[in-house]
Amino acid sequence: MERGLVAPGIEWGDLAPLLILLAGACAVLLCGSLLRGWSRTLTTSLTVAVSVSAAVGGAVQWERDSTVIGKYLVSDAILIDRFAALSIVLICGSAAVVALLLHAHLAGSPDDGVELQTLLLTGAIGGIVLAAANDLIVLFLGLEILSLSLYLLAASNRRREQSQEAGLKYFVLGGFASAFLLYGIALVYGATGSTSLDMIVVGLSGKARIDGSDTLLLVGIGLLLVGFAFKVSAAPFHVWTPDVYEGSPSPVTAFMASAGKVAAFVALMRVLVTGFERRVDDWRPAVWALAVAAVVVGSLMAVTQSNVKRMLAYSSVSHAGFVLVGVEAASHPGSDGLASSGLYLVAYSVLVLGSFASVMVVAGQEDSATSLADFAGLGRRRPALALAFSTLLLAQAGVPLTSGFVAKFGVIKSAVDAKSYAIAIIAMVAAVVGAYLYLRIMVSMWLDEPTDDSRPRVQRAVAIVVGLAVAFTLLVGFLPGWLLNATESLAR
Amino acid sequence: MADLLWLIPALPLAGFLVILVLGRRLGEPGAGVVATLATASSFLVVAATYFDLLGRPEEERNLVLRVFEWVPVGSLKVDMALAADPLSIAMALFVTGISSLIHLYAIGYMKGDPKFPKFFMYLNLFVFSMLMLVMGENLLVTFLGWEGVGACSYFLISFWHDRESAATAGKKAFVTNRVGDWGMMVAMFLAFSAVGTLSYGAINHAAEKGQIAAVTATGIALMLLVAACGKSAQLPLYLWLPDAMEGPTPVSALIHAATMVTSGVFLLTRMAPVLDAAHPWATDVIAVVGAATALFAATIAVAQTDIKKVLAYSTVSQLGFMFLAIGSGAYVAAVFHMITHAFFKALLFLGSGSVIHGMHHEQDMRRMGALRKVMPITGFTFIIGWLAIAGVPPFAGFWSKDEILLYAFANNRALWAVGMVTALLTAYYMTRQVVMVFFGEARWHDAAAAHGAHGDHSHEGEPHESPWVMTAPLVVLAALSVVGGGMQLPFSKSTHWLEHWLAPVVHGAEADIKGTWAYDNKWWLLVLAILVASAGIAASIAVYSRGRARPIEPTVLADGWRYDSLVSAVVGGPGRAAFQAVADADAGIVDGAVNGTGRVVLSLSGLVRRTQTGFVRGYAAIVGAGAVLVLAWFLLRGWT
Amino acid sequence: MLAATSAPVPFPILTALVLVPVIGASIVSLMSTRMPEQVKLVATVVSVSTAAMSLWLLSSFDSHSGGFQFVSRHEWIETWGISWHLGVDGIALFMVVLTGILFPLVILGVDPHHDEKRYLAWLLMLEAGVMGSFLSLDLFLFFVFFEIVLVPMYFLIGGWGYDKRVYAATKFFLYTMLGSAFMLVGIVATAALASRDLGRFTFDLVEIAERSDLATSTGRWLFASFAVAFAVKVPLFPVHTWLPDAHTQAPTGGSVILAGVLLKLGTYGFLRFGLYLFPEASVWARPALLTLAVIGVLWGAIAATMQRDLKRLVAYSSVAHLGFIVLGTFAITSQALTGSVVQMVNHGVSTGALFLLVGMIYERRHTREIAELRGIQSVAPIFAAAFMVVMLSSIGVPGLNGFVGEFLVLIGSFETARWWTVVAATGVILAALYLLWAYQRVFHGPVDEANAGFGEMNLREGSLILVFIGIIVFTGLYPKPMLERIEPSVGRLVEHVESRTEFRAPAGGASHGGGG
Amino acid sequence: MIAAVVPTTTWYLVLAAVLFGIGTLGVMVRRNPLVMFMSIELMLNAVNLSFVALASRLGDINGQVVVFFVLVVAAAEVVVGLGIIVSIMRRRASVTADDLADLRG
Repeated sequence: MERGLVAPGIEWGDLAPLLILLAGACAVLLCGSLLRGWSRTLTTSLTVAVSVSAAVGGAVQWERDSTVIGKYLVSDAILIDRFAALSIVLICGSAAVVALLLHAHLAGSPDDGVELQTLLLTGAIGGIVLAAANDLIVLFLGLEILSLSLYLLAASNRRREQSQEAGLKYFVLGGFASAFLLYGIALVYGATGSTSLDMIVVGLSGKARIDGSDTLLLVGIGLLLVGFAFKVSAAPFHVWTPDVYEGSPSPVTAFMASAGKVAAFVALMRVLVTGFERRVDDWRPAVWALAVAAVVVGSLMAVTQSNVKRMLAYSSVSHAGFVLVGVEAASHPGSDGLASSGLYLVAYSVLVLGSFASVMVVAGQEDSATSLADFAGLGRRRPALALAFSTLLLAQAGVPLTSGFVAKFGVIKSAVDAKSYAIAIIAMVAAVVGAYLYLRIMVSMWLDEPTDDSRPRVQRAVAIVVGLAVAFTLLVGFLPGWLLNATESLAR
Repeated sequence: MADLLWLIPALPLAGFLVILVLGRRLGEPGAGVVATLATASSFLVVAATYFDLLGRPEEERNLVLRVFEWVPVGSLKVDMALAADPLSIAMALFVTGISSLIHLYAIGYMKGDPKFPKFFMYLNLFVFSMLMLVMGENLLVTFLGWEGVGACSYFLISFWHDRESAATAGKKAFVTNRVGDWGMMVAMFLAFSAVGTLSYGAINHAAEKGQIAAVTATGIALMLLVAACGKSAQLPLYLWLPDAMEGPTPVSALIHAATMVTSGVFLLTRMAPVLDAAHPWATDVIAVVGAATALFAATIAVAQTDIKKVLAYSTVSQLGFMFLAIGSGAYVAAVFHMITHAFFKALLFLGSGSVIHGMHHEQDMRRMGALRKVMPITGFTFIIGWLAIAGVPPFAGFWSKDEILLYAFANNRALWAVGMVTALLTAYYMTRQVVMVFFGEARWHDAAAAHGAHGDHSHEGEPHESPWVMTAPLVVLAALSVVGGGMQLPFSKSTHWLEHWLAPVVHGAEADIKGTWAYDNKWWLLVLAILVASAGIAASIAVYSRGRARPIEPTVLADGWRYDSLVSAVVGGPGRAAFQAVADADAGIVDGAVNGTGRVVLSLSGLVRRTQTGFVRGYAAIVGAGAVLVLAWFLLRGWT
Repeated sequence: MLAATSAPVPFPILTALVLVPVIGASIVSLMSTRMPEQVKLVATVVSVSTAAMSLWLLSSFDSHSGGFQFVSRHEWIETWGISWHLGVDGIALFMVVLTGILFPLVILGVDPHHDEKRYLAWLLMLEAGVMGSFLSLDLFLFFVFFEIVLVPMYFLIGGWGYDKRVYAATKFFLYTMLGSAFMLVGIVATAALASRDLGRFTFDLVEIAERSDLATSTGRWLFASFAVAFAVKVPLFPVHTWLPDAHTQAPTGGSVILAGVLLKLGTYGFLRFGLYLFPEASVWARPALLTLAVIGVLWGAIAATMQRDLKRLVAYSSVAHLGFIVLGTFAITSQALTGSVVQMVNHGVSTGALFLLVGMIYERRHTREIAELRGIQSVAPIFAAAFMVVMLSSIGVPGLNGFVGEFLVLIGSFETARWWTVVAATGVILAALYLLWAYQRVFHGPVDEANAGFGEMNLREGSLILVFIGIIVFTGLYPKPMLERIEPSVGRLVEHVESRTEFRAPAGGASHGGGG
Repeated sequence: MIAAVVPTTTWYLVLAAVLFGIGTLGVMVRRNPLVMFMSIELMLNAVNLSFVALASRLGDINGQVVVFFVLVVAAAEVVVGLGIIVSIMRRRASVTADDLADLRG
């Protein structure tokens, strides 16, 4: 202590994914802006390469960390455990995919996508930090890095005013929400005397209640919950989701819905389930309410939409609700709720990536043709695409033999194991209501007469993405064993 | 012999199949010939069986042939089995016999009908079913025949299905019979749950051993009564029979006079031991139903102008007599009357058919008259039938009816009185018919003219005698109607031939009523019956032939006490409305709830959507509100 | 011993029954649209071979054992204790055979008019799903099939149906899905709670049913969650209203399959996952379910009487018939249960044939309005005759298949549910009423010019219907081969229930025999 | 004679809470994106205040260090936020947040 400030030891090796991404971001930015004749293709391929290698790094850490305890880095500011490793893989994977989508998205526009790809990578960095943070402040920083990139990405389509509107809305509300989060951090800090999760656990372990500042702690938890709920877009903090999802460029939406959600959820689980394990009884009912609100509101509001992007936005709300059902289950002793939530996140991110990729194709050059009518007769115009999209939709609806069903089943299973029957039933019923929306999309694709016989252009990049998504969906649907074994280890 | 029993139903069935497959090729009269031969040969087999049984000691007169296991499930073992005992053989004899005659007759009657082969196909199928009915070893096989004859009667009533009236009549017959079938089913269920089997032998044995609780037996008896009321057209289910006259006349003769309609009586006789095991009031109910129906139908017959409708109502009335007999424990008498009735009623129907045929499908008796000159054979035979049914000795009907009345008197004098009145009316309306059709002055010239006006049958309207294929059966049946009574004569024990024959299965000998006043004075009753019959005849002649008094034919009788119209009013009015109400409830309430839920969800969704104003500050407000809620909860936790 | 009684056979026939259609479907969907007849050929070959396998199953089925035969069991998702566990007993056997026979008939006999390739692909998918549901001995597996069936059916109705097809298809999908939502929770809960007794987490039906014993109240809740799903599927009054819409709007082939096999998933579910899995709860719920069943019998019949659309009429008649089946199921006597199974098959055959005939009428007249049709018997006697036979079997005239099942159900139910049976039996009267009335209006009466051109049955249609009539007559006259295969399994089921509850099914007469 | 009132940490916390509340209200009620944005800054600073206060109460340096992070983040937000707003301004002259309600429902 009297030796004053000691620089924390930094395990560069373990930070590899982050560093790769960081370096990659800089590289993309520099090459893009300095080198002559640096083409969009090169930008994209570089981004993809970077993200993929980062993902590989994550995978390696996953494998190495079979002892599921995790590894503390940078003086316990960051914890790379299986959850973190999983989110690294997911986030970077999603980044790679979105890079491809962005490439397709920018086809024909002067923009060479340097800024977008850069922001994508920084966003990925933020996501990873958020997911791996073991200290609330680091968590906040990660959140902000992610959010700031997303704000810009959302507003990035200068040709569409809606894109800018989405950017602004997301920005204002996002800042608003992170203020809550930060305030929560402050109060928790005040109550426990530290911002490090481990310290907090220690601080809470001894006594049931912290004399004097217990209320401080509880309110802090509450504010944190609000902040997270906003990020994962759980009702009633979902209000931004439909507008932003609809307004943003489809690839960006895909990134938000996959990487953004994953990071936020992992952080949420880390803080609540690990950090405030001692206070489960305090936050469980709140999470319960949020979960129910999310599944109900999400499905309910989706059914009357007429814009597919918006529909998917609302459905993402109800999916968030399902993950929260898993979290609620996790709050009961000896539950595998975390595992099923993780499983759900994996399944859902892939689904949503594929779905938005399909939407992107139909949306066309201006990225604006996303109304239900624009999908009419897709089954005739682009049978393969329509079939793939239908598969993804059915999966989201939770039809068996798809990853979506396995995920739902897992969550419901955890809830039932934890004896939270009510929430399980509510969620399933809501899912039925929600199914109506997927049916509507399929009806317009297969049963409605096409308004025009234009066959939307399917670029190779997108085709690959959709194909992979469908393959994964069915693979997990038929043989979920391996994924289950993997995620099982998440529940410590 | 037993192993040949299957031939009895198999032959008509074969006939049916043959005509089914190559009916068109057979054409006319081929199909008719095949059918007739099939039935006739079946008759021969029955006859052979009869003599075979005759050659055995009484207690061995019960052959059973198990063709195959039909419905074996757990404790329920039902075989497709045929039984040849005195009762079933007696039934089979007259069924096949009369059927053969009617088949022959139909060859002539259906001459030139485009669907000639189909007609005989149905007839053979009917005979097959009827034989299954009477020869079934257990209730289920009987039920097979029971429904079979019902279906055939449906086909044959609506044989000329492009006539709406015929189609409706057929449907009416089937549905009404279905009510009876319900009764029979429930009776079977009761029997099974009480005895654990459906075979007649076992059930009746148990009943005689008193192993069936009286209440159960009563239940079975009443359910059987419901069944019988359906098939045998008793109150309140008789409605379908008069309408059934829409069918070709041979059908009316065979199905709706001689055979099918008697199967209710047969069933009750079959299950006689169970009836005896029931509370006594059960049989009284049967007797009352019978008597009531007899009188009711007779009154209606008085005012009918359609030659077939008269016979139809008289059939209902005569069936009532048989039920009266059953209810009075006179099973033998019931069977006796069933057989004689089969003879003379078939004769009368065929006669009327011959008349209709000769009159070019004219059925209104008011357009007939003095026909005995133009169609002597028909006239002569018809008159014999008339004497038989009117209860004039020594014709068949007299003996059987008298025996029934004897038992009725012994059992319940009120019912006997009803029976006597009915007998009077029977004599009256039958005489009326004979007079209107065969005597008086010929009214058929204007009939023909009227027809000319109608346009159909534009050829000469002269009535003519029917061909031999039609008259020959008439003659045979007439002969039977004369001597038929001989099978059971009241003079001495030895002359109760039918009774002796049926003894092993059907008891109910005169011995039962020994000692009653009726038994001691049965001769007086006999004389009284003769007087009543002649009174009826005389009155009728006075009215319709001599014109001494104006005929009493109130319209209320003409349309059957408006019972039919009342029922159809109820069914077509409130009944239909109720059904419609259910259908509407299904669409409105039950399904409405479903669609309503959907609508509610949608409107809710629309409502919640309102919150999505698009204004950032609005969203901020919602987030803020949510935050307040969450914080409120945690503060609450903080307090406590 | 209690569980799978027969050793696995070398050739995994049951797995094949499920997979062959799947493979067929994929082949069909991969083929080119430009060669329709080859596509049709493939579909036919696949479905026929499936039928052949199901018949082989029928012939080589050991009719003396009531246990599960041809069992094939492979771990699928160990983590959750889920296995690919297929087996067939006397109850499932005939469902499988029915499925196997109906599909080729539909594929051969009904012409979808457009997009035949996709139509056939969906049809084969459907067959696989149905087969799977009937064969599964694993709760999870069953649910998967039970649910997956919705998708092909949804597309069949929506894609090849009539004018209100989307509405009907969506209603069908959501309604059924809502039912299974509860069942899913129930399934998981069952496995979770049973795992306490079994010591391991498994979805294996036989294991749970035979070895676990759930607390009474728990069992009842779980049963309820299953019952909802099955009640909707059957469909039981008052959750039946998706059926008329689905039936009326579905293409002929769809209706045949829907009535023939899909509805049976519900009744079969009640037998296999109601009585077998929750004996106590089933006995407890008897009064309610019996009452609903009887109401269904009458309600369906009455509603059918007043229908103006011939197809809708047949649909409502299904509601009535299925009511009989449920009545028999919850009467829990060997006769009634056997009757239920027989009736499942019969209803599939008779109603399936009726839908085919109605479809033929529609092909000719492009209307199903009863009021539009008249006097057809005069112009098409053979057609009318075929309709008549099928109709009589549906009415339940002895000598035809319909009677055997109905009679067994009623006589069996009378033992344990006397008054319900007496009331239900009146449904027999109503059945005659609505069918004969419809028949009269459609086939009888003088033919008007609109119907004068009504074409007589052609060879293809004739031979198709002839198959049905053959089954109808044979089953009606000689049901023994069927009964003797069903009965052992049913007997086992009854014992299973009795061994776990106070309930006792009187053996006919024994209870009252000699009663004074 | 009035006793000197010594401000305790709680006072600062309350003040911070009040500021935070004001900021929240600002976001909720104001139409001008810039002002909304300033309100958010106010909220962040309120949090900063409470951090400092709590840090001093706990006698722990971390809390005060945090403030710097927050300031940096806030600054970053300024850049991003202004960027977006400017790019919108480019399209239309005077812009209130309510004019951007194309996405709704």
